[in-house]
Amino acid sequence: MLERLPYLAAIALVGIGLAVLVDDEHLVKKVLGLNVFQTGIFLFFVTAAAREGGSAPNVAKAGPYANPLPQVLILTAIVVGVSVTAVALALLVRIHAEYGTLREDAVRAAIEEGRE
Amino acid sequence: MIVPPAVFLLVAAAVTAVVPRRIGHAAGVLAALGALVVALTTPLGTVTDATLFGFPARPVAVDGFARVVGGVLAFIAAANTVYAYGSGADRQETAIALAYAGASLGAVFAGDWLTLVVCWELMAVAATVLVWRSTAGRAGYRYAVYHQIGGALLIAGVVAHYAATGSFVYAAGIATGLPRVLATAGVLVNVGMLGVHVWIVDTYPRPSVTTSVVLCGFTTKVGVYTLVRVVPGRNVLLAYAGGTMLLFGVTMAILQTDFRRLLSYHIVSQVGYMVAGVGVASGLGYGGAMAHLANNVLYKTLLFMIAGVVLIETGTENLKRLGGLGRAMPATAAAFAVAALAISGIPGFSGFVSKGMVVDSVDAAGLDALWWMLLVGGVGTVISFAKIAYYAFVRADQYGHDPGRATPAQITAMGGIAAVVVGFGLFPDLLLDLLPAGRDAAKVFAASQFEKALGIAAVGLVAFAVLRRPLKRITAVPDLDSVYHPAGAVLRDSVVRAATGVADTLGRSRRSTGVAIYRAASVDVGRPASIGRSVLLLTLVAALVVVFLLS
Amino acid sequence: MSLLPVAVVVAPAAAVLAILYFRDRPNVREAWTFAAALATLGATGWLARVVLAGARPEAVAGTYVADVELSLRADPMGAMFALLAATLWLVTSVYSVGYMRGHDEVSQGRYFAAFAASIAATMGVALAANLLTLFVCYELLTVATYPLVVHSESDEARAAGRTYLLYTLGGGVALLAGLSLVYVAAGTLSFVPGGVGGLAADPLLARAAFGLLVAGFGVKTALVPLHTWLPAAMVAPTPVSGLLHAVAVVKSGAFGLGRVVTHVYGPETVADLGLSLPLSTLAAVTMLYAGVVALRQTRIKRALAYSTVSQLAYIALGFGLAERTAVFGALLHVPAHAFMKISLFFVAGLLYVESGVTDVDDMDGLGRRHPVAMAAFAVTAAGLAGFPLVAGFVSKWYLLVGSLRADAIGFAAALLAAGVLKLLLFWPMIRAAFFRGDPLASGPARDEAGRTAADGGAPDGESSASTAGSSLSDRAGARAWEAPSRVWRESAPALLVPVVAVALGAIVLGLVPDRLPLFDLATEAVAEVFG
Amino acid sequence: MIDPALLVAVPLAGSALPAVASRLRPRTGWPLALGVLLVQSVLAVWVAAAALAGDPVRTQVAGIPAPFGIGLLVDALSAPFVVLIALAALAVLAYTRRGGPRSGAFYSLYLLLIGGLTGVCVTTDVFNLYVFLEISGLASYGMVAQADRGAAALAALKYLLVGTVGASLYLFGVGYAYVATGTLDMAALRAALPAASDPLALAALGLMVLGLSVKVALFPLHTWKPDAYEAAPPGVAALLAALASTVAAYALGRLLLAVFPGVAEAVVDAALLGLAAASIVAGSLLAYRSESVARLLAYSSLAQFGIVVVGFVVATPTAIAGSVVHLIGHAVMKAGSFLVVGLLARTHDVRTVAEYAGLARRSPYVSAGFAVLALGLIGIPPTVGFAGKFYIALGAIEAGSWTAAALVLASTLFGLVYLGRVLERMYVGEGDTHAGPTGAASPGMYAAVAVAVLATLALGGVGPLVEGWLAPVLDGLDAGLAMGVVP
Repeated sequence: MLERLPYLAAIALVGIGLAVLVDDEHLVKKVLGLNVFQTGIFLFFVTAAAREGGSAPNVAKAGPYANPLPQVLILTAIVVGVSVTAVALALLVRIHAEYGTLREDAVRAAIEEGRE
Repeated sequence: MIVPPAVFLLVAAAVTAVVPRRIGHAAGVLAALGALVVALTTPLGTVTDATLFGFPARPVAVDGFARVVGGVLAFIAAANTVYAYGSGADRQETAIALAYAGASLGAVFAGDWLTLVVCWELMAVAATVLVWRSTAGRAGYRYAVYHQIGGALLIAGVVAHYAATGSFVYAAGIATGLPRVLATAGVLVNVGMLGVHVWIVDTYPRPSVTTSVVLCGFTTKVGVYTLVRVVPGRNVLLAYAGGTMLLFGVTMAILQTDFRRLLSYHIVSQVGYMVAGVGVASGLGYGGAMAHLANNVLYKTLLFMIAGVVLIETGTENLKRLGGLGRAMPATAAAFAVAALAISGIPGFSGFVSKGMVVDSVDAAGLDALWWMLLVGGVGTVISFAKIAYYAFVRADQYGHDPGRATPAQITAMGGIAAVVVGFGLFPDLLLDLLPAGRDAAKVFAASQFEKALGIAAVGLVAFAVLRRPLKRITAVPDLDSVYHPAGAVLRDSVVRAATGVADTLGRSRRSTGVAIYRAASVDVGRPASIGRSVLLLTLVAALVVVFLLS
Repeated sequence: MSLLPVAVVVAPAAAVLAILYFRDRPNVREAWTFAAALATLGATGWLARVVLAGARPEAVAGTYVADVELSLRADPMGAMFALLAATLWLVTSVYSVGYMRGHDEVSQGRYFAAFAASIAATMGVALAANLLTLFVCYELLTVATYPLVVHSESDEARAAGRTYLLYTLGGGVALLAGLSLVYVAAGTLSFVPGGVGGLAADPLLARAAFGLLVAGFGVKTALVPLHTWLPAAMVAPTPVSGLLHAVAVVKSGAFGLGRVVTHVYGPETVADLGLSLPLSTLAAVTMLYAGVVALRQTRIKRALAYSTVSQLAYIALGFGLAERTAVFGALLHVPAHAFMKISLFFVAGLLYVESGVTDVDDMDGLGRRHPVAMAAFAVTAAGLAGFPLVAGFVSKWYLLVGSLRADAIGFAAALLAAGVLKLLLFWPMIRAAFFRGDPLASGPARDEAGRTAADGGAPDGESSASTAGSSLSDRAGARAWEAPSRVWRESAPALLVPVVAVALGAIVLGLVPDRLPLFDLATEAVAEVFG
Repeated sequence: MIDPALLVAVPLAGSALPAVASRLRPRTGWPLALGVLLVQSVLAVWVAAAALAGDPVRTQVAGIPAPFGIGLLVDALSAPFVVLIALAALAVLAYTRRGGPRSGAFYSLYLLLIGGLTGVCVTTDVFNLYVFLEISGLASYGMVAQADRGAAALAALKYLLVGTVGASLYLFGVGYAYVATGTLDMAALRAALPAASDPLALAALGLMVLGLSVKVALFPLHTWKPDAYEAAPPGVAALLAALASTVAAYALGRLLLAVFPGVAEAVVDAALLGLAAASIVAGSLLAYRSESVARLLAYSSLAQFGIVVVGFVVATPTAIAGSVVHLIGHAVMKAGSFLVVGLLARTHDVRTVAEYAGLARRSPYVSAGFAVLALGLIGIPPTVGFAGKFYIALGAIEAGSWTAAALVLASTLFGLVYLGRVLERMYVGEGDTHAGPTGAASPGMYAAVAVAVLATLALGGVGPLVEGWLAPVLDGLDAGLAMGVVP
């Protein structure tokens, strides 16, 4: 059971992230939700790489090693995630400058108003 | 290779339509006489083979029957043109009449079914146009419908014949079975068989007088002639149908008070004689039928001409409102006398000979009941013409008519026909020698014929004397058309309504389906889905996929 | 590889560009139309000669999709259709000029361009060497004719245009599905006289494909219940209705149907698969249904449209019977109906332009105002009803013979009944035009003396007087008939000359059809298919 | 022989140039981007020609062999897309000289996008695919936001959030695949997967397909698309319409064909067919109800990609060829349509269907171009739109998938309904609510439209060619070999 815990945590993080994405009107929180969601996935990968009694994959040390490949991949994914977050935040800044609010419903209302 | 007689008339028709009236009519007469000459001089057995619409055909084939019928029709076309000239017909009408006659001659001299059908339909068209030109109301329309239906049946029969035999050229009639049934039915429409005879009495009394004159001679007679081609051989049913036509036509004729309508019923009755002869199908029967056909064309046309003159000069053709014409219009009265005696079968006039031949052929065939029917029919004929004679010519005028005389051209036309009627009556060999059959068996001037004829005449006259008063009280007599025409209208309207109703319903259902789809499409369009909703949808689908795949 | 078929298609196509370029200079523009029409006719005539001499010129543009080539090939059937379309295009061009100018129509440049494009597409349909090429041209024809349908840009026209596109492109979808099935089943889409063979291997598939193809071509052939676009499309200018809806568009559908029966499935396969009866029945139902519905139309053009629906079913019936003579009749009915119907439409348009008449009820007395045009109308209407010596009789005759040879007496009866329905439709119009509202028509009073019942009743003495009067008025009126005719004053020559030309064409087709190349081509086509 | 890595490296490396250079000297972004893209185009054509002429062109980055190293491959399936990306980028670039945003950053994003998309096309590694997907995604989020209007920022954010969730789901799937097989190389995965038909493989398949479906924008995962396309600058909308979903659909097809065939085929096929059907129907209906033409075109993409997916689901050689043809054709036509929309918005200030009324009179040539593109989208022969649909329908019939065939064929009518609406407005009837021209357009803008229109017509007969190219690859597929494995 214990070794499954990280998987459950991953699922939980994914769920929490999605819930925030779906339910919260605040755009910043949506971005945060996205981050939580992604973190859940990263956790999943890293967990998959873990190995009972394994150590860091340092060739100088003796095995067994944790699988290094997922870790490398997640490193890349984290970079991607950070970039995405950066772009998202940039967009948020622009939205705030334009509409003075970061609530999606308010922004939409403003856009609708502008159209009419 | 001969010039088909029809061509004379068709060319004349085209000419008459455009040249001045007098020249046109003259051309018409000349053309008709030319056709007559060709018809009479062309050797029997002459045929012309050609290709029609890609089919081998025989547009012209001269045999005995064709010669007689064609000759008499050509002659009558000439007389009609003269009469039309004298009765104020315009050149257009005469042109169409010539075309009509031309088509009839084409049908008579046709040597194959395809040519026949072509001419048959042309006759229908020409006659329809003639009727329309001077008939208001829907009678002309009905005329067209009757003939289109008849034509369609004939076409069906002919085509079926071709499908069965692979040839259109005349051989031994239409192939038996369905083709013959169809073709016979089609021809009988034109013949005016009892039951479909209504178009005759519906149409012929209505148009202008010249049109009636033209119409009365051709369509039914070509029908009878064609019947011989379609159903060769003895056909008792047909013979009795002829007898029935005779009795029915005569009875209805007696009850009429309208001059031309009375004559129209007599077309039915006279055609009955011919059909009886065709049904008997002996040499005598055919000979009698054809001879009667020729004679009937002559005197029936003459009668319509007389009715026309009377109508033009007095302004009415209601027998109850006529009188004294015998003195006022002597030439016309004389012509009437000839025609009436001829149709009544009085010796010395043409009807006597041919009617006798038909009656004898029936006797020889042993059809006793039919024989009696023919005799009774003869009596009826006498009664109805006695009626006309009495009311229009004999009794004194009570209505102050001041009729003028017939025009010279009218008199010429009537006189010419009357002369032929008398000629054929006195010298029947003139006619009978032309016929291929029946001459030998005909006992033309046998004593028995005289007895019968005179007996019939006597009975008829007595009967008229007795019946005159009762007949006065009878006014309009309904015929089958009082059922057909309303029924036809109801049928047409209901079919049209039903069909368009189906279309309307389909259209409505299509529209409502369209509206429903449109409404369905308008869900979820008003404003773009929010981010939350988008992700929710995505999550739901993901959940579905996971559940679906892992279960 | 021959350039001749290409030339036939390219000539009108090239005209499209020229016409568009000169769209604002009417005379130059129309000169291009005529030049292209003449060139097309010349090329087509030459093509017909070559084909009759036994050659089958072919042009391949390369593989298009799958293993199917985009290619043209002139065979007798195609050459016949092409020749017909080219002939009538020339006539219609003259008429169009008269109509469009006489009526001051808008967007004439677009009109003539779309017209030429439609002809180009029709030529493609005619000369297509395989089902796919035919389909491509068939779709292009739809697109090319759309501007013509919506020409007036009124709401009604737009609605009609939508209906038109939905129906015809919907038909195109069915067609595409059908040809895909054929391709899968037979491995080829080429036209082979007598059928490609191998289709009967999977009867279910073959039947489904046939159904789809019939539905696809049936839309343009206006088989019930796919016909409603045709009456709706009558909002188009009359020359359009004439050429496109009596000739190019609808005949493309009928032609396609013929190709399917004779060159894809082959008559034998059609019969073996039991497809003949359903198609023929559908055609017969269409024939009668449209004939009946036509009776209730109040617009002349709509009535003509329904009559077209009915007439096209003749052709469909002929192909459906898949019998030698019937197919020949169907082929012959293509030009026959084209000449007759275009003549009727031309007259309808002439009446509209010159007298403003669009309704059947307003035709009273038109025969006096437009004697020549109405005579043409009467003659060709009689032809449609199946009267001899006009084109319709001959083809109908062959159809009748064919249906009886196929032992299908019921269909023969349907053909004849349809003829009677045509009569019910046209006779009142002709009668009204010539014999009503006309002071010289004799005896109008006879039945109008309060005796409407007299329509069915017996005449009595009351009304006799007027008959005599009629005769007298004949005499008086004779003078008017003698008056100089106003033949050449009844309408603009650009309208009347085409009317006379096509009506004469219909008569020639009815008198001596076997002297015409169309007849020879049809004979050849049938010989090719049936061996 | 050229290294396919260059195809990715050139635009990615080049993407730094405009941003930097335009700091130093304004207005240098466009020429630089043009230069990079010209090089890219030459490379793409060269590589593609080599791939199509003979064997696939492949490389291992840094020489590490599969299954550990990163493999790049240009074969007959990817070659057309590599070329398409390069050429479409060039054409749209011509358009953006005047029409699009002109900042240096924009051109950097532009090149980044091209690099990312090319990467998606050439990689043989499912994780790399994720990375390239996200690179192109990031670039496109940024580009959508380049429009002046504030709405663009929200649309971009929505695009970003939904797109990232989709990509993350894909990544999740990649994780499962790795757990199941221990490899990320496509060929190796293919070899390992049939043995591992356990829940892990199924989850991997489901999540990867789902993630890509978001990028393809199948209904109901499409919601980012209309907003983004409507809000984006016209050039961007055209580029995205041409490439973004197209490349995602290519990736989806590649996965289905090269990695997952045989894994829960019936279920996946049914599910994808359902999604495709929903896309075709719903996309058409939504398009029909759209007032904005750009939005209408975006919804139309739902329907069109539905058709493409049908082709990949049917997966006979004919159908696959059809999907490829349709992807290319759709890219050309849809990009062209968006270019026209942008052009007309600029020259006549019209954006909605109602405002398009009577445009054919005021702007006949552009309208005619749009008409051709629209007819292509509907699927009228002889345009390329017809060819793709025909192949897919033919393939579906060959495979006996009657539903699929009916769907594809019926989509023509749906297309008629929503595009016919626009065409009718443009061509029939007046409605001159807007006065004369309001802005000028550059020759480059017209040229780009003209290229799209001509390509729509010229590509009509490309079918047999594509079929021929794909035949060797698909033969290998039939023989049970992983795609991209040179036997």
